[in-house]
Amino acid sequence: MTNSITPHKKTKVITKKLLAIAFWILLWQVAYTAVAQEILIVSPVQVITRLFELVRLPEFWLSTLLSISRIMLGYLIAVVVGVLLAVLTTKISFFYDLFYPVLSLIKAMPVASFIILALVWIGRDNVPMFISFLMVLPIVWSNVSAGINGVDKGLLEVAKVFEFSSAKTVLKVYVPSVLPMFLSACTTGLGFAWKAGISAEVISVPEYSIGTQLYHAKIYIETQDLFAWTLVVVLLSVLIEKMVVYLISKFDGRRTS
Amino acid sequence: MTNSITPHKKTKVITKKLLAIAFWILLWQVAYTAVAQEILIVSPVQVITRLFELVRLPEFWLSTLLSISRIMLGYLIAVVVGVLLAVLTTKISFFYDLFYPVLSLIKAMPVASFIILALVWIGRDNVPMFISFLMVLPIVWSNVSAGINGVDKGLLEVAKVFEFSSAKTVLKVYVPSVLPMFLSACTTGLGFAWKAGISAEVISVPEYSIGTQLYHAKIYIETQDLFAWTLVVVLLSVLIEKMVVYLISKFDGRRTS
Amino acid sequence: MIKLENLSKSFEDNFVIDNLNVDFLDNSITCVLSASGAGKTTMLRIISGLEKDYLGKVIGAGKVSVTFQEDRLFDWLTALQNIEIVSDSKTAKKLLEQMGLSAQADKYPNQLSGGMRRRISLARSLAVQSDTLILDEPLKGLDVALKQSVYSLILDYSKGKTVIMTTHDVIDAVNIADRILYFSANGFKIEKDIAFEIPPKQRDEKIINKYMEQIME
Amino acid sequence: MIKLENLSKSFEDNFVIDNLNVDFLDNSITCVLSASGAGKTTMLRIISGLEKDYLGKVIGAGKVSVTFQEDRLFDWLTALQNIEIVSDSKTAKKLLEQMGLSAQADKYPNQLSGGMRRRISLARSLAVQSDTLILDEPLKGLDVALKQSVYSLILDYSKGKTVIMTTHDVIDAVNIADRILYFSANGFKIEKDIAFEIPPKQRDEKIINKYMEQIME
Amino acid sequence: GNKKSNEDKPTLTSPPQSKTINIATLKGPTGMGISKLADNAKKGETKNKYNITLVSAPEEIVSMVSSGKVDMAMCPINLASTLYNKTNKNVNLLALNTLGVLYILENGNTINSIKDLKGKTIYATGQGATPEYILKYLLEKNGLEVGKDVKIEFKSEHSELATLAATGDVAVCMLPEPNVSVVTAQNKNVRVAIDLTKEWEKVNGEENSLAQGCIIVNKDFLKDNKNAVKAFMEEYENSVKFVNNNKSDAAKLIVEQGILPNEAIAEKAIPTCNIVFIKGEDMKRVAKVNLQMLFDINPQSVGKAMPDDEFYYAS
Ligand SMILES: Nc1ncnc2c1ncn2[C@@H]1O[C@H](COP(=O)(O)OP(=O)(O)OP(=O)(O)O)[C@@H](O)[C@H]1O
Ligand SMILES: Nc1ncnc2c1ncn2[C@@H]1O[C@H](COP(=O)(O)OP(=O)(O)OP(=O)(O)O)[C@@H](O)[C@H]1O
Ligand SMILES: [Mg+2]
Ligand SMILES: [Mg+2]
Repeated sequence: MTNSITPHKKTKVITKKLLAIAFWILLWQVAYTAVAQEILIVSPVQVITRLFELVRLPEFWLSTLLSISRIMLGYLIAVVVGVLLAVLTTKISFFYDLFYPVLSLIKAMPVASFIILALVWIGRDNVPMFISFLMVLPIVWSNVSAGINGVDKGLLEVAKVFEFSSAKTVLKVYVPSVLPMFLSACTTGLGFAWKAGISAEVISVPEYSIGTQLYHAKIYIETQDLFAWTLVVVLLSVLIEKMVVYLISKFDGRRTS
Repeated sequence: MTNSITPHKKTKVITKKLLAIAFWILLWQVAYTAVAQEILIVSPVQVITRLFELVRLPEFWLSTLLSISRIMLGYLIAVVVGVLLAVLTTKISFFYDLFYPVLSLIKAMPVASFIILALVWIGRDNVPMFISFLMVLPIVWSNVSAGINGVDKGLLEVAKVFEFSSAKTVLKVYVPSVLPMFLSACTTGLGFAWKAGISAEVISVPEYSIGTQLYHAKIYIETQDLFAWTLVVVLLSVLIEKMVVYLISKFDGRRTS
Repeated sequence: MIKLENLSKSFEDNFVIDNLNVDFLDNSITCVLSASGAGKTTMLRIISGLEKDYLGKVIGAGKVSVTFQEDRLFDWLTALQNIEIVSDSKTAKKLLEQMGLSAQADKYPNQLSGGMRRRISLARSLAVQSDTLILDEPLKGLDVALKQSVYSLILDYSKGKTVIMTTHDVIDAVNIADRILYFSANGFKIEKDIAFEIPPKQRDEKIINKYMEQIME
Repeated sequence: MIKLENLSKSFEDNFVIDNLNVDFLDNSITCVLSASGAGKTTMLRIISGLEKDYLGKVIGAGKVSVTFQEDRLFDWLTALQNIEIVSDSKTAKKLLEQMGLSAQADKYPNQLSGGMRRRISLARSLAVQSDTLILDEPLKGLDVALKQSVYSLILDYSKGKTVIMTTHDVIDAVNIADRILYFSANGFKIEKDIAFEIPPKQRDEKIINKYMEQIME
Repeated sequence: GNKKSNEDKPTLTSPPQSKTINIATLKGPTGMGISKLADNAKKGETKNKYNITLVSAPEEIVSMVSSGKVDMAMCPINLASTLYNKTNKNVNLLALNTLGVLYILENGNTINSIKDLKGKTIYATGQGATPEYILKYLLEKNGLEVGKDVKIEFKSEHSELATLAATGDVAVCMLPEPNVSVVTAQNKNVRVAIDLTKEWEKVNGEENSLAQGCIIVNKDFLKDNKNAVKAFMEEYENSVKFVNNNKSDAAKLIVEQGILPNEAIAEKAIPTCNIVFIKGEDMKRVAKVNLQMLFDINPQSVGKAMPDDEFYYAS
């Protein structure tokens, strides 16, 4: 029941996580040995080696930073817009009716369907941002909506009786109640923003971007590069996810358990 | 407080929905008129006309049915596997540690990174299914995990004291509690399965598929076809979503409100 | 004064409250008694402005403060924060002390006993300035010794307010009520309306026993 | 017989229960009284097997049935279904009737009054066959008349069981207890241990008053 | 309409003949010929100013051309025709810049002509698109019946098939440049067995070669900037010549500009990419043969109609 984690426990937790990762790397190595075709699959060591070569290039940092800024901007806008839409559509049924078709469209419309329009209207440089945005928006929207609808009616009555201002009701009742679902949307959405954003970069190939690097690795069958850049994408996603979780938990009115 | 909806109310609800759709179609028409370039955007009427032409072709039905079966198979497997993984990873921390890296990978890995491996190993006909699967899995997994973690501890103690069998605990405590989040994952996931599955079809171009049709529409700049097939995708997604919601609500131990 | 005029309330065609007319006097504590399920909570919710779908009129409730029948604490706030959310910190700390919970100030609701949670819920409603104080079984789950101190707390914080309180324990009523209303289970009709002459604080054991008998008749 | 041997339980280094030794006899109702927050619920949870992190031993509890201090009903089940979930339909219907809730069989918990929910929670624990019956303030929120009928219900369903019940109302205890244990708020030590000779069902008003006095000393 | 030409650009400060031309080009073979010009433009050694955008997907060409974001674009010839048909004849064909880039690769040494393909399975990409039509056309013209004499197995992506070819998992395949260079560089056992451009010329005559890439221009832009376009044509022709004659220097430029990422591959691919500059009547004749072939197989692939003579820019 103690909330503080002892240093001993912490090392144990980290050890377990590292063991899990070691297991998967081992499996990867086994697959590599079994396939024995470096064009299809390269070894973990090769990828790490390549990664260490890459990080020495200024291009690596330029591509990475530009991709991060593009994708995270789309992500952030989606989180903000998603929360606003969730509030509007759960509180005013008119907006729900109005936006439901849009939500359906955004969720199901394949990128191929609107890429030309997006390129014309939004511009090729903004397309990755826009596509990350479209990916994250429905996740945040639907999770926050579910969270808002699930807020304890009893506590809302408390807020009403004690004449909480709207701001206070939001901050003290809604935010803490919706937070777990919001957080879940933020973390799932973050991974998806990366996936979609990088894919869009593969299409629009901005001068410096991770997607461009992946595109080149793919068509020139540089499997080592392909794996290394993929690793970069996944690591960045995990890293930023940890940051987002940390930042949101700072705003948390709840206890962190 | 009455749960039954009177016929009058029902027509009103439907009218409001139709009005919302009418509003968006109007907006589309305005955009069409403003842009006045049929290579970029076609009118609602043209799309409907084209759709009516398409449905007369046997190819339409073949493509649609094959796409549905591919994508829905990937979706269903993802839902099943996602629920199983959620149970495993929430109940046994060892599995959480083990699968967390995989989840991160699946969430963030761009399609370009593994499409060649997937095409070679899984085969072009199965790639759309596989990619739908990868899209839906993390959504179901994380939502159901959150749902399981959010089950009322008090009710679990009731189940324990009254010696509910595991099956009964799952059916009577977990299922009704997790259902709203599961449902939300199913509906969000369904849209995404379509989006990702069709995109994969655009890449892998199976002989008959909606994605192949989109691909052709795209390379031959048949904007009318592009819009018509997109409409098919979105309509199918909404339709199947309604079916899924209906089916799940049948299993619901809760009241339908 | 709060006036209920021709108040009726139904759930699914079943009239729980059927044409109720009653006044609650200012600066006085009215204890409401009835069988379980008669309609006490329903009436209190209407007065608190939490039910919209009723017939008749509620006049003069002013600013209302409520102890709900369930505790309704914020799980993510400590005992102290649960009171501070409606009042200033000084009042909150004082009430917490008066409730004998100073040691529990920083505990979360799920770390407290049932009676402790109840006291915090009560303290929250006492912490705010209000015209009307609605207390729905505020003493539920408190032991006898505690009740005595909570009685005087309620009396202290009731000054100048219209207080309506429910309880199932007649002892509570004779200890702090200025008036007792007993309602029927059928249509929530007033069956007994007893006003006590001697103010609560001046009642000794003898008077309390007398009033007890008066009710029990 | 349930034996607690050297039972200790702490929350964050604060020992709520400090080396408790006590036996609860078979086929007998023990009422546990104490100040709010002393440790009653904690002890009952240990006996029910819901707390793992304690020192000492709990022997002989057998199959346990519990009325929790909070109602803990399934919101998505009707009143009847909430009892049927632990028993057969016949027993559930019978208990619902005995609790005076036949008319509410198909209502959901959020459509019921507080006292009604409490009765369903109690009915649920009475509906199962068990060796031990743990009742944590089962009579909370019930009116006096109801309590009388619920007393005899509890007595009926207690036959052959070891029953441990908490309450804050001494009247409940003298009406149905074979033995009263009064615990201190500090370390949960037994302060009073009173066994009543006359079985509950045979007690008339005089005897009840006598027992009341005996406790109040 | 896409009337948005460059009047609003700050051309006033430049000498009157110095016009900024916005050009979009696909990465890969179609873009290679412009590398020298781009380099010169950067150094300010060109008559016009050039603003060159590299794109990876044909839909970007569509979007940029139709929205008027670029004045010229380098793209597949059938896309040019389709755009012409779909934009109310608002684009003109300036020149052909790439001949065939399709090759049959073999892991082994048994195939030297189309006839040798009899009884084999050819792995290919581009189903329902130009590559399929060209392959089928040539097989037919050589008396091989698809499905009976030869089997064609389609793969989804160039890079997928290239990977399979590089791993040696497919024996015979058809790929375009630069994938051909990539594969032969990765796997020494794979060799170029048949040059489909040569085979095409055997069927249609050398003067009517297989053409795959071209340059198009926005018609309004052309009308207003005849001189600038003329200057471009000269500068571009020189650039093509330079690239073909100075392979290693050109390869450097190609990589510098991001058209291809690897110098070795670029140098290897320059000759096989058949970079050319064909304009005027020659262009018209060659383009027509090619478009007619596509039109006969699938009218959709050229935009449902053969473009009329207005399509072809007569310098
Ligand atoms: N939301 C609802 N839907 C249907 N019936 C309801 C609802 N709320 C209350 N009732 C019914 O109204 C009646 C009165 O309930 P109420 O809670 O007011 O009783 P009460 O006098 O407060 O009882 P208790 O002493 O047990 O708290 C009950 O029969 C209850 O079933
Ligand atoms: N999870 C917990 N974490 C920390 N402290 C706890 C926890 N549960 C109970 N306590 C503390 O243990 C003590 C005993 O609580 P318990 O619920 O057993 O009291 P109780 O005798 O049942 O009181 P009541 O009559 O009010 O129900 C209280 O001081 C309470 O704050
Ligand atoms: Mg009530
Ligand atoms: Mg307790």
